[in-house]
Amino acid sequence: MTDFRIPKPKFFTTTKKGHLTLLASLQSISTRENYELKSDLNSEYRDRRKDAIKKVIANMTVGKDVSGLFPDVLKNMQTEDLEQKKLVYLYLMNYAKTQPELVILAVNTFVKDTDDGNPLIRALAIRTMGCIRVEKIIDYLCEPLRKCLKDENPYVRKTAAICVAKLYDLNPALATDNGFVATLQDMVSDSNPMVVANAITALAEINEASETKDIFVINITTLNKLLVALNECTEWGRIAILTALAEYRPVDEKEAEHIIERVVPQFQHVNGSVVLAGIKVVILYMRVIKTEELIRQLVKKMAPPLVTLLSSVPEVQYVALRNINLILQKRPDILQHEIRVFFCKYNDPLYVKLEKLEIMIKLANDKNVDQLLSELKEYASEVDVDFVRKSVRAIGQCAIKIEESSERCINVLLDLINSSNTMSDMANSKVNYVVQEAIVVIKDIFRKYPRKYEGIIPTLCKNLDALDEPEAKASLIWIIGEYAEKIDNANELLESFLETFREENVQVQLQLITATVKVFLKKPQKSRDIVQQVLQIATTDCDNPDIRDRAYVYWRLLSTDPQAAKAVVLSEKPAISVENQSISGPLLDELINHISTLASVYHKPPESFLGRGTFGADAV
Amino acid sequence: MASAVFVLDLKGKVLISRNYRGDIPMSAVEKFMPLVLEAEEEQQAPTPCFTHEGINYLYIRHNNLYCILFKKEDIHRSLRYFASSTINLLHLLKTVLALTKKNSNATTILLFLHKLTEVFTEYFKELEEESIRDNFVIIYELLDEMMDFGYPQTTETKILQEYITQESHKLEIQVRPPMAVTNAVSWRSENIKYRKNEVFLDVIESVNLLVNANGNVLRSEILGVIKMKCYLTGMPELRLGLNDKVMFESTGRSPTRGKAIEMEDVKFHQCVRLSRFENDRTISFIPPDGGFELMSYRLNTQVKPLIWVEAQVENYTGSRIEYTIKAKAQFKRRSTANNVEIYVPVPDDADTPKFGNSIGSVHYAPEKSAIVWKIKQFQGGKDFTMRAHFGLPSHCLLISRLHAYICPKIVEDPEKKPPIGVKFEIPYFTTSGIQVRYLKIVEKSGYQALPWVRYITQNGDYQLRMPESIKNNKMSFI
Amino acid sequence: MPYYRLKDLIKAIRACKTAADERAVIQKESAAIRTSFKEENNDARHANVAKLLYIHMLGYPAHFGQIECLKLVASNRFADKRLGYLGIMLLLDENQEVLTLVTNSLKNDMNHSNMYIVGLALCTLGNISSPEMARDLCAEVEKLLGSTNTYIRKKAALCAMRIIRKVPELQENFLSRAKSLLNDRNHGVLLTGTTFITELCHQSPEALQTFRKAVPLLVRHLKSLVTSGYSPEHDVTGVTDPFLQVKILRLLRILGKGDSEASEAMNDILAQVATSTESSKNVGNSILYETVQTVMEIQSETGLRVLAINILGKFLTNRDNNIRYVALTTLNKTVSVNATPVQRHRNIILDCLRDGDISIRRRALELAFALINESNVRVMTRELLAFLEVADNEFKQGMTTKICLAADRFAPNKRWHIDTVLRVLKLAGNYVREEILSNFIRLVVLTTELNAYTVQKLYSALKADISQESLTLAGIWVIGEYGDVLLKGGSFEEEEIVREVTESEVVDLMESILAGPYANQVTREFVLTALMKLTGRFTNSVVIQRIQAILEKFSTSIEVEIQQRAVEYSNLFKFESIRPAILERMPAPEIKDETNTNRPTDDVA
Amino acid sequence: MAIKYVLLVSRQGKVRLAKWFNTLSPKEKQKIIKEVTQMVLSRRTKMCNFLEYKDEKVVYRRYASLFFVTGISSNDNELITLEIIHRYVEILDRYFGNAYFVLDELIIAGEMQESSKKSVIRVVSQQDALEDGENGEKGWTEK
Repeated sequence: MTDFRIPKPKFFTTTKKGHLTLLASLQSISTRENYELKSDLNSEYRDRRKDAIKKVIANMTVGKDVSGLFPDVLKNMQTEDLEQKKLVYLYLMNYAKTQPELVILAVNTFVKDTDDGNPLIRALAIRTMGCIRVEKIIDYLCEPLRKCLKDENPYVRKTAAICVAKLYDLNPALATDNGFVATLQDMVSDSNPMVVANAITALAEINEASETKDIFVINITTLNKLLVALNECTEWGRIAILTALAEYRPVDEKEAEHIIERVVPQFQHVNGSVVLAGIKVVILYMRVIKTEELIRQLVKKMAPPLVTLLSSVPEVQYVALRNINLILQKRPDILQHEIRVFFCKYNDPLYVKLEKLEIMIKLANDKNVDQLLSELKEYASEVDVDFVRKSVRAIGQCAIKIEESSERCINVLLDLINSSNTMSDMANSKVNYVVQEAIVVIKDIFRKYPRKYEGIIPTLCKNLDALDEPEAKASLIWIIGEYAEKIDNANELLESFLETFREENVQVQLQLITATVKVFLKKPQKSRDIVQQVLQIATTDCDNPDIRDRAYVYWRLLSTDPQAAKAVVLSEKPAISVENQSISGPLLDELINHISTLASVYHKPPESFLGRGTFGADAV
Repeated sequence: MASAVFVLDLKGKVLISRNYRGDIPMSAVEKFMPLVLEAEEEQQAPTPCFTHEGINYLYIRHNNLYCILFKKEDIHRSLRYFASSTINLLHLLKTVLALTKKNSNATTILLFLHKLTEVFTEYFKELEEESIRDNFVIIYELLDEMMDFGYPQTTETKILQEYITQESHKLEIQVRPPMAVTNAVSWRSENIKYRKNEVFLDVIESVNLLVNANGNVLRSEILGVIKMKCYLTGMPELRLGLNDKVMFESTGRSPTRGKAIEMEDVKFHQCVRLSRFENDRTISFIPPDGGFELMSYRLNTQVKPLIWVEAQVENYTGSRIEYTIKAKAQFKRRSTANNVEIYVPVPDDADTPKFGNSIGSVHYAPEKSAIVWKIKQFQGGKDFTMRAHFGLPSHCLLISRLHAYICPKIVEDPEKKPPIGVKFEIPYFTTSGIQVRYLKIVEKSGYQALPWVRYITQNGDYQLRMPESIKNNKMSFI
Repeated sequence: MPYYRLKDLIKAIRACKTAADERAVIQKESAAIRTSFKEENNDARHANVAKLLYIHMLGYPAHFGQIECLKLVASNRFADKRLGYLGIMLLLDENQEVLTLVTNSLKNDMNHSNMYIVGLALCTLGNISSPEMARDLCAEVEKLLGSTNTYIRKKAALCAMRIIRKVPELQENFLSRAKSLLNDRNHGVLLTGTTFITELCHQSPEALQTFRKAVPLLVRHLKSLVTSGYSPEHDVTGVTDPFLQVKILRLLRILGKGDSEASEAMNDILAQVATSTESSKNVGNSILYETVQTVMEIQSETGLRVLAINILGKFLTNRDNNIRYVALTTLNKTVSVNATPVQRHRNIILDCLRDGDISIRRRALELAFALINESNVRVMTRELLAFLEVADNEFKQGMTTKICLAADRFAPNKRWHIDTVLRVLKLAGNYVREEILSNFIRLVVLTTELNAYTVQKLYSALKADISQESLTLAGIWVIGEYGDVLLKGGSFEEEEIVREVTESEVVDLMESILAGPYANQVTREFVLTALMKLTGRFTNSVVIQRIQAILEKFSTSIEVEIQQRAVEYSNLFKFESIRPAILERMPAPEIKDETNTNRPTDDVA
Repeated sequence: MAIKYVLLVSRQGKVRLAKWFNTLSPKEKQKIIKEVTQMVLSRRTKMCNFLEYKDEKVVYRRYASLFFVTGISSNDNELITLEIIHRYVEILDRYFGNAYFVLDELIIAGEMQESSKKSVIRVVSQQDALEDGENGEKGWTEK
């Protein structure tokens, strides 16, 4: 017998009479459970109390509200049992804000713990106090913090250093007035590398939050301290130091060179973030360096570690690829022989594949283009729609970038169009998007190499009916307008759009207007009517102000001076340039400043994705 | 820095979380899954970092397969993972996620998240929903110790285990922070004692290969690692000598035997003094106790692919598919590859497998949608052939027959085309010719310790793309 | 090869620790099943299909079992047929050609002597019938509608419903049989019969006319349900057959709509249901809810309508969110007919905007918009703008549209109107539909007296924020068109700060938009035309040369429209005599017919 | 008025039953399961049992660790749909067998076919008995 039964006992509880009881999930714990916990927390037996605390935390973990037990949990704070203490602290951090009045009761124990014989407890206490973001407790934090900053044990000191940043975040004035920030500045010279690293971390954060931005200024002495600590501290500490170094502007070429020398060994670190932080320092300092030979050497040194980042976990590969993308725009020569490294593997996550494509295009040159094309062709027959589209587009970009390859690229694109068409005939399937994508890039190839590949126009026009994506439609319409003299039925092709003009996408409408005007200027007899109609619709039926503007400009032009209109509209256009596709100079420079951060991943300046999301023109 | 860290299950439910900075609403995590799904919906691959309403989401996906992939032990299994991840979300064990409000260092956060899963795995053997639930106390402790105010702190499992353990609480004496936590040598504790001082060195080279469908090698690269197991007393100073070309060139000497090799990029364990290496290519270090990976290196060399595989596929649409696979060992006769496994992808819905092979064993592994051809010992210079035959589901036949007069249009999506994968191990052999020239051990107590060295070459990410199948449209009725 | 029994398979799958293990178990099992199918193993087929259906439920492919299900159905054993039909319903749908092979089996089984086998065939047809099948088996179903067996009759009625949904012209075949269904004494048949007739009436006016005659009969049925005492077979917490009641109420609604005679005939029973149904439990409320909707749609008496609105008022104050939700939904439907009684609940409705439950928020929002009128437009807009600031993103586009449309309709004056739309653009400029932007620009152009005010407002808005696309576009266009007006005084006061403004600063603004991180093709298009128009509004030749240089820079743009504009505009400088005329102020757009532009075209969501 | 689909989903998001009454491609079904489950699982207790999804409504209810989820048209009666779900649950609670077979006796083409609980249980049991009888006579091993 088939068994699709739902195991009964697991899901339903039945009362004695056989009635079904429905169990609802509980967002807060039941009264009974609450009562039991309360009594256990106040039990005379140590084990029972501890078990109860664990249950409270377990409830907290699954998202139930146990804030009601605050006073009872608090009573268990004073204990020799480290595990219990940690749990109570954890509870405090979570619920302090809900019971600000009661937190005060914890202060005594905290202060006492910062005096404990065991450094682990001293550090734990100061770390936790900093995390209790309640106004009332801050005042009590200052004395213990002062003590801990001078603690003999580096574990306590490194924890206290971070605590200063916590305090500053809550109350900047208090942190400054009590001299904590100054102490932090002294701690950059601490004998212990971990303390140095945390002091730098804290200072960098405070500096960023400060209004004056003068909290953390590197000078000759601190610079040397940093360079010494760099080789001694943990991977995370190294990142902090390297990030601080990247902010520093070397006084001259010599100093830059000196620091670079100390930074370059970090390229060998196993932690990819250390490597990227090192690369960032070197790239930024290269702005100061004028010796061509040195720059050449440095560029050479950066390539292998960048390539090695691609053997990292996929998420880090992604960040690395986004950064390599930026670095390549700054230093196009850096990975010129490494294009194969970026070939896509079957098991690459899609987000990695897409980034690799971008980079392959940036690295394409006349020597590797053949191989690249055969790869791209392979990708264009894959399953992921997005990947296929971008691969087709990349083929077009190859053609635009490398003149020698343009013919081969066009042939590959034609192959794709033809094979997609045969497949569509057979299957009526969606492979059509390959054709649409191909038409979009072919339009760009036409604009790069005018009059070179016009022979294929009839093949393209055959697809006009099948296009349903605005960009592809707009592209083909542009081709029809631009080459109207070569297309016998150009006016008819455009006429077919008249009826649907109002429903078309704005970009299609814009191209229709321009194409119609071009056809009219080239073949006035055949197309007087449609140009009239199109301009009429665009100026009266359309609400879009931009479309109206365009149509009025043409209208006025045609009615004032048709000869001038010809000269204005039909003039030869310069070949398009690929440089316009990449990030603008100033933005690129800013993003290079942010290597390895989110800004470098998004390719957007930090202001654009932080805060409330507003971004004023004055900020540009 | 990170504002908060979450561990989520595959549906996006929070298993455990830690709020480090209190500057974001913890409810922001509820937006995470819908945003990821939305991205998938729009045919865009959800990326590991994205931003939404001022909050940045950085996450990694962790499951058993992922671990395997990056330890490079079982390439094919991980391939399968991607090959058939039509309902991929179901196959992710869990997500570790960090949120931040600032323009934080993305690389650091993502690596930290990986480190977190690594530490959890080393602590609990398996990182499962259950292990997280059962160990929530210790996980909270680790989260507290490994990150402070959103900045990574101590992430070395060995050191953490010295003062964060379930057992430590049972002792009456309280644990203290080990010196190593803050020392310049943050990876080794003092007072380590061994009766017998020994060091084992494994030089393992993994060959990454990518071959296109026409049989052209697109990429071949060697990733080497030197793994060590150190059982040494005290605080020993070690120095490792390799036949490193750059070192010989810089010192003007030449290698005593064999040739020197040129490493493209070297990465060291944090115990190695990087500046020293930069200066004179000396690899000097105080090792951690026990096993660790001392260094890794990369070589871009056009070596002949060690195991070469050619496939010929004949597809009789709607009835059967036939494979002819040729494998060739392209290395010297005196070497032998052990435990060779060749994975040939077949359609997901293949059935009734039949094989013909002269050597080794062949079986159909439906869970990988592949044929697995295992050859225990594959001597250099030899080549072998295997044939396989599969049936395809009868409905295809029926449908195509029906289509002939009912509906001439078949909706056919392009197929996924996974590559052939190969696993192998060749002992006593390195492709690059790397050699350990010496390992000097100096400790103030002055003991003697002998290093043991082993060499091995194995497959890394080894992919040969499948050729187009020969379509045979002859209709054969049942 | 491991041949699991279904139970073993389930056990094995449940034992899997990771999704990857689960997948491996299933793929191995699937392969074994495929091979067993190939071997035509008749004894194993039932077990294999059962496993396969389980595998299918877990989300793995099982298409290769389709044919096997057909084979099961052809078997003589009931167990095989039962599983086979289940498999067909799970693995096939009307779009698959294989389904045509099922028709014959269905036909045979519909004539089977065992009622359960007939039932299986009917159930399958009812759930997945294609139009072709509907045609082929129509006669069969018609015959079964007259079966003496209630079990078969009730199923046949729903099959008939599916058939006419797929092929409406087949309904004639069923009309006479359908009438008799309403006289059935069996609740199941009555229930499915009512459902079927509802569909018939829905589809054809003729059927509607025919069944209006059945109103008294339906009223009697309903009355007996409402007044009958406890009947154990159909009782749900004290209410007799709520499922049937709801179905009858719905059919009455269709029959009473637009027909005073029919409405009149059901008036009393509706009043009775509305007053006597117990409202403390969900069952009762589900009937009340249906009743209210019927009352609102038919031509009911005023007293009855008041009763209905009162029920909704009571619903609105209910603590149960389900009840509040349906109240908001229903009020939405009534508000278009008569808003006044709903206005009374305005505050509760506005409160619901802040409810923690998105379902409630969504309904409340829709209702809030429906309540806006001349007298409350200021206060309602203020509330809604406040909500817009914190609203979920998915709400924003609908909200911006509706706020602007409400402003169009009820604005007390032009200044308020412009301020309101500006505020919308600032708060949610990335969630504004194209026509709202066009409407705004038309408003600006037509309100000449406020041109200076508007262009200044937009100028300083862009200085503060260029991340809101529609705000940016509006600003670019208005500055381009009225650049001369903006500069007229050389400075203006904005929130007590005096802002200097010069020609070159305006160009700075445009350039920073182009260089900013939010620039896209559309903004670039707007900027190029705006800059060109400014050459006709500005006088400083240095500034004009600067503009010319910017335009030239884009003449190699990869974006085809941008390149075209840049080249054309640059060329235009060669014809200085005609350039000013071509760039003159653009003619004002025509004011459109109310119905064209002011109709809300989108839901809030 | 019609139910478009019935889903039974565990608290962990695993599908235990899926029945579709309108014709959708496997891809669309997967998408609905994924998205609707996601939405339903993230709801809190006090919230109403209705969700809006595309142009449809989702009516769901939780019973212990199982979610019963249905999709209905936007003008359907949400409250009675809850009662239909509850009716289904009640029958499953009484009858220990194939959940699909029960559903097929309760709903056809998205519409309820029987309002008597007893009657549904009776016909399902009788069919089970029919199967058992066959198995006996043929010595069917699997049960």
